Amino acid sequence: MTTMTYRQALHDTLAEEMRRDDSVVLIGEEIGHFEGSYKITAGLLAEFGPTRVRDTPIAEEGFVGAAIGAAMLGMRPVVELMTINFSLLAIDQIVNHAAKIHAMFGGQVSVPLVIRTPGGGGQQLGASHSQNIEVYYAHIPGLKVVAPATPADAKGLLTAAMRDDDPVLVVENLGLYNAKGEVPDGDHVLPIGTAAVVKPGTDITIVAYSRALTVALEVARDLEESGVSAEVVDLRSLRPLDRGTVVASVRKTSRAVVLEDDWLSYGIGAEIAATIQEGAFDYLDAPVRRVAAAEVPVPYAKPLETASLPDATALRKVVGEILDATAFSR
Amino acid sequence: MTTMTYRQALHDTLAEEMRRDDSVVLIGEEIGHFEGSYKITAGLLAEFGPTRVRDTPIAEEGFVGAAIGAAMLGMRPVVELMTINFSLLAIDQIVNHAAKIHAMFGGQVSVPLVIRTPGGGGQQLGASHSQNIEVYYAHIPGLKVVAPATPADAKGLLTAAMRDDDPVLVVENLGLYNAKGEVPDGDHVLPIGTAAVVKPGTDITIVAYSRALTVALEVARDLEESGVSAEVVDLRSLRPLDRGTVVASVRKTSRAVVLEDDWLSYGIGAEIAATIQEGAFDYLDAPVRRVAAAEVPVPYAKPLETASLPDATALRKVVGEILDATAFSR
Amino acid sequence: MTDQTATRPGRPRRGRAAGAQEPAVGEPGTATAEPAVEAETLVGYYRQMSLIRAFELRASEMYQRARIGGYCHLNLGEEATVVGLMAPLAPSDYLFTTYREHGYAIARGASPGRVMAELFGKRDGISGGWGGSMHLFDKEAKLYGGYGIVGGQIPLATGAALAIAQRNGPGPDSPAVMCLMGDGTTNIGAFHESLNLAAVWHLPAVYVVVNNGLGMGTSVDASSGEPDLYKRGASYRIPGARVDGDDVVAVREAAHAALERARNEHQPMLLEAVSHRLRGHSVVDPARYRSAEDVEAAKKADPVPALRERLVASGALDADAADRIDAEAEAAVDEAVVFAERSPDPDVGKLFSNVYTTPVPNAPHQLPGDPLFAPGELEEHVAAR
Amino acid sequence: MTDQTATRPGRPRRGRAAGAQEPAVGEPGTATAEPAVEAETLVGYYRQMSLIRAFELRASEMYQRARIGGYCHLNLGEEATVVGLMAPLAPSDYLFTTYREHGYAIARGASPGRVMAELFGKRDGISGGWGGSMHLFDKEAKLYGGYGIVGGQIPLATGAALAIAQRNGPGPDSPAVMCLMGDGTTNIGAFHESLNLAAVWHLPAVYVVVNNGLGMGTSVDASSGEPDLYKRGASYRIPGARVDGDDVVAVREAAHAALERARNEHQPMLLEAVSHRLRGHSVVDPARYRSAEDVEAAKKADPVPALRERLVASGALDADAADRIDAEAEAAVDEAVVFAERSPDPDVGKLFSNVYTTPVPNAPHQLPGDPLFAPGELEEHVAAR
Ligand SMILES: Cc1ncc(C[n+]2csc(CCOP(=O)(O)OP(=O)(O)O)c2C)c(N)n1
Ligand SMILES: Cc1ncc(C[n+]2csc(CCOP(=O)(O)OP(=O)(O)O)c2C)c(N)n1
Ligand SMILES: [Mg+2]
Ligand SMILES: [Mg+2]
Repeated sequence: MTTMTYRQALHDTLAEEMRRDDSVVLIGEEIGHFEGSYKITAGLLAEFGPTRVRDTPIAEEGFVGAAIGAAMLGMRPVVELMTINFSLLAIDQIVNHAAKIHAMFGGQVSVPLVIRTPGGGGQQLGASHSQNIEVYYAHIPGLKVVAPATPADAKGLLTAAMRDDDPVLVVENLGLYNAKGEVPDGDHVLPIGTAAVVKPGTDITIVAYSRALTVALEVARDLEESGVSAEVVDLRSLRPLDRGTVVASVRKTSRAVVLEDDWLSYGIGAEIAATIQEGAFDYLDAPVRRVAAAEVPVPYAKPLETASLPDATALRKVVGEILDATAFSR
Repeated sequence: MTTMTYRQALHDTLAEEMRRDDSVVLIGEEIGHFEGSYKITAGLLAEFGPTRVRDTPIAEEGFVGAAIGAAMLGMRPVVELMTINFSLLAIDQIVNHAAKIHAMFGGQVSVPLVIRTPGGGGQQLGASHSQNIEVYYAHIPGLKVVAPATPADAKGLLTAAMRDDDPVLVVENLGLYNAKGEVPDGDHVLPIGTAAVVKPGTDITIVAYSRALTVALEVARDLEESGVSAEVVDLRSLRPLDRGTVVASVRKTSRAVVLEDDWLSYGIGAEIAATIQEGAFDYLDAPVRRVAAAEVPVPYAKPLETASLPDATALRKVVGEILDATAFSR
Repeated sequence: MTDQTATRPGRPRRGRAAGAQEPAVGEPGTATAEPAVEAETLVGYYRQMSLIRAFELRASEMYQRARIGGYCHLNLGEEATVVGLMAPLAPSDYLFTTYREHGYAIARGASPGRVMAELFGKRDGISGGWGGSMHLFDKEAKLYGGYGIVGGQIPLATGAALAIAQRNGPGPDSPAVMCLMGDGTTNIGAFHESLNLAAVWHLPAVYVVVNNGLGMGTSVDASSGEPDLYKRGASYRIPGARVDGDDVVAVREAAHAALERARNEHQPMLLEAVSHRLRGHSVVDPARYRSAEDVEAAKKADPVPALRERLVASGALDADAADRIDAEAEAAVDEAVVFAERSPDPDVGKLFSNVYTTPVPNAPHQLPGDPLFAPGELEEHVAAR
Repeated sequence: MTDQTATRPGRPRRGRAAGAQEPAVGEPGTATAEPAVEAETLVGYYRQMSLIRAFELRASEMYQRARIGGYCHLNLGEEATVVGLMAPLAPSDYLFTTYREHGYAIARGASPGRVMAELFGKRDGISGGWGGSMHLFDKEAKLYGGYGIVGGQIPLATGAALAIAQRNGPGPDSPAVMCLMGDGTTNIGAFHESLNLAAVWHLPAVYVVVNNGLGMGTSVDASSGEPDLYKRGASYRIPGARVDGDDVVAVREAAHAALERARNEHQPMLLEAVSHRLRGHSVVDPARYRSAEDVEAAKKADPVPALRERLVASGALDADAADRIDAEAEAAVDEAVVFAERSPDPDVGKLFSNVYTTPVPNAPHQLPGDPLFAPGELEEHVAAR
């Protein structure tokens, strides 16, 4: 184990896999010369040269599509999209092409492509730069979507994504790049499609992923001190979704809340709540609640932005309401 | 009341509003000279001329964005996107611009824009041409999204959309264009943001929208004959979502199923199920079920396509399962 | 711009009058007496064109008879362009096409039976019945897909060229990529982004605009600020050439030159073939928006009878031999239909087999109406924890 | 291409050597003695440039002091381009900009205080605190927004020009639209689609590429197949011109010509202003990737001291007067900061007021953690049925 940042874990994983497999190429805006908007790729141009670390013009549809085409010929491109907001410029290539090519052509060709991109609000970047629209990709058959919440998972899931023969979207988070944690040395691969119980508990299940997991764990620790045993489930993978792990947890705790950074209506949490009520109907003591962003274009001004985004306080409040509604005695 | 097709209702509404308000302009591919891919705009070029019925080059991002810009200056553009699949080429303009411009600039300017576009599978159009991705737009604050299921609603909701000062997406459906129904004469405006109980009932609530409503009503009629009183709720508006009408229905019936043409995971039905379990928790006798498309890129071959899409048989089966699970005696 | 090997365009164009640079090089394919070896080759081209013609007419008929569903776009009128483009393409080269592609698949060597079976949505279809008319794919023939999203194929083809450049240096052995698109498609963003990438990355890609004069019902003049489409590489310093798409040899020569350059120099090229669409945009389009003259002009330019007449006139073929070729084409298409009819439906039990290449846990497999959890599944899960 | 009123570019370019057509018209702004009226105007320009310089330096400082959040991109080095572009823009014209836009807002007449307040996220900010540095909007000044998505403003500006064309015939009274973009932005699809629309629809739009040589860290040569960016209108027959962006008068003249053409003929134009970025891409970028020469060249070309020197040399301004102008700029910026500091935060209670213009039932209004239904809401609903 080595303690490092989420950024470093991503960086090292890219470097490791590039050393291991020379069909891996990195493609994206400002990833080489500039060393990456968020410096994930710092130093890689120097080590691997400009054909394996390709700076692109500003042309998301073009270079994402080019990465798909290169993948169809057996390259293993890893694309960096500067933020998930800009993925909307390339979504036709991702959804109408990368996700469909294997099936639409009867299984003749694969698209071993990784797209890495950070979501995340709370940085005062304004409405068009603060979105968490991972649900767009999670909805699409043919894609795989993971959202690591810790440095160790960043390594484990990015490695899995890079070794997978299908298009995988790796949703990172601006608010996590500097987060530190222990990372296993050597090969570390987490299976895409599995969630994890990251903190066991008996009284309530908190479901989260990506940055929200950090908040969920913080609240769970506080709850522990006040005599509430919260189980925290990290989804890790949004497609495929590991419904079983979530439902099994709620069958045990009888209470559930989802913490998510995206907008409430039609967000990730909607699917989680729908799943839980179907899979744990007879076990639930109260409705599944969702703590999500207010449904406004994210404002720039700090007080407005703060008011619109979910946080530990909101989660604590909702946990309290669920416990009260179920007459939980603390 | 006049009986007409859904296509005719859309056509007449466009013509009516264009006569009423000369700031209305139609913009889209093949809407003029070709008279529309699905002939909604047939004859309008002849009546209104080429500046009010603008054929465009194939450039979805460009002409949708241009419509937004024109709307910012007070025009009232109605864009036709040939199918919702192609909206992915323009989604950056819709989500990152149209939806945000009013809020992001502090309320100084509005975007009175309508985008009309059909979804719909089941026409053997293959994976990239058969999607129902309305959830992409329903998720976005700043947009309004309606999905009329009948000719009358097509008129009522398109009229409302064209008189609204915000960007409104009108989701039509390839499978509905030839559907006939009675349409109120004269002014007919349905409020955006409201659902409707289109068939009252007491035993189970079927929630649907767009083409699926037709199937829901067919099944409800059959159920009636076998002694089951199904209430059918047409969502009509996906954003804002009229949660109250849905929940009130389920509080009465205690059972609910959603029929939707999109993919199951993270689809429209997820939000409906999440809403019902929160709003009618103590009233529900069984989990809310969803009948949705199989999670595969939609195949071309008819038997595969049919297997992948939801239909009356699947809905009937699920209604039966819910009734059985709740010991409903027929 | 250099490398302009264009010949006369097929019809008068706004661009001509506007002071555009005129193409430099001569007009191949206008001679009336064919040298022996070329004659044989030409007969071969005629055979291919006749086969494509017969195939497309039959496809139209089969569509009317509801054997084919969805959208169906034909190469009728474009046969000389199709065959001329495919002739110089090496087996190691990659082809990316649009949804208007039956002819390309056949000219590239796919069996008409497997193409027809795909249109019928059958198991032996070239894409296993998953793609249909718009989505033909044949890995062996390096036909890397027909695509239904206008412009969607252009970034993909560019990426294929990137993969080649990543592995091969330029030279006679380097594969190249040919990317087809329609005239209307040059107006979409993906065209711009892709050609620019090909230029700055020095990719072995030949972008071919099959200019049939129409994008559905819209003319080139109405849709393109620069209607001389071969000049639209200027924004990327990509040389352009225009060729008469009704002249199979001219098309072949132009494509050959572009492919050689792509191979030997790893530089992209933009080739415009001026062609015609004999019928509607797709089989269900009656094309009422077309003027009588336009339709007449297209008929007049029809490259299939034109090549036949030329071959007969030059003595390369007598009328009987020509009839025989046409009859063989018909027979091949008869056979294709029989093959397609007899091929079984795809296996509904394999509905989920093509979603992913690498299996992962929890991949969804519910059919519509299935519960989220199979009976017992959750209990197992709880027990396993 | 016609209408090339370009002057020397600011730096040697690959394009120069490659046989590109050289711009035709002379080199305004190189004279050393100014006619009296022009001198006064020039002093006015200097006043604006000095104000923008002071504002941007202060913005950078305020960012370091955490008074400003998010991304913050400065016009440092581009002041002559900014002021030259804004000078001929009529009050009835519309301006669409990028996220690098403080200077434009100020030159267009917005008060520095309201711009600074926006950067501070305050209620009196030009966008009410909702937009921040990247999203300035001033309806009165017809500054129709700064946009953070690269290229996102280009279709919007095109649509504004469409609205104008829909309402006004061409002529001296027609408004025009100016759409700004960076050099790197010419590579994105929206550029292509929009310029093509402007061409086929004959729109009164002037597209201006502010070529500061870099898109973040990427050079024009590395990103653009045709690095002579003003030539990229060729794909649409849109004439292009290049101008020395360090020369405020040259920029003004070129912009004036383009705007007049847009107004009088309802025809688009592509104008490239060759400029410099003095610092990093945004205030947090140390720009380590830049070569010492590049940084040196940018410094040398700095248009603010250059204009000052020129005015002092020509006698239009003495050093004291120049100092006074700079001091006034500082004072104005001091005032702007005070104004911004004193302005209240936006009202959190109005979080939902800007989502829609037309109110509709059931618009969501939950804060994070709120239940879906307010207490009693559902009961009311059931009762109402
Ligand atoms: C992005 C997108 N927009 C619109 C369409 C609908 N569409 C299909 S073909 C076509 C016209 C294409 O014209 P052209 O490029 O000239 O090719 P042709 O059909 O003439 O071969 C259009 C608009 C589409 N498939 N994809
Ligand atoms: C679609 C999109 N892709 C990427 C970015 C990130 N980005 C912001 S500015 C920029 C560089 C733009 O360069 P240029 O057009 O030259 O303008 P400049 O910043 O030099 O003024 C990039 C890549 C973005 N905002 N939007
Ligand atoms: Mg065409
Ligand atoms: Mg720049």
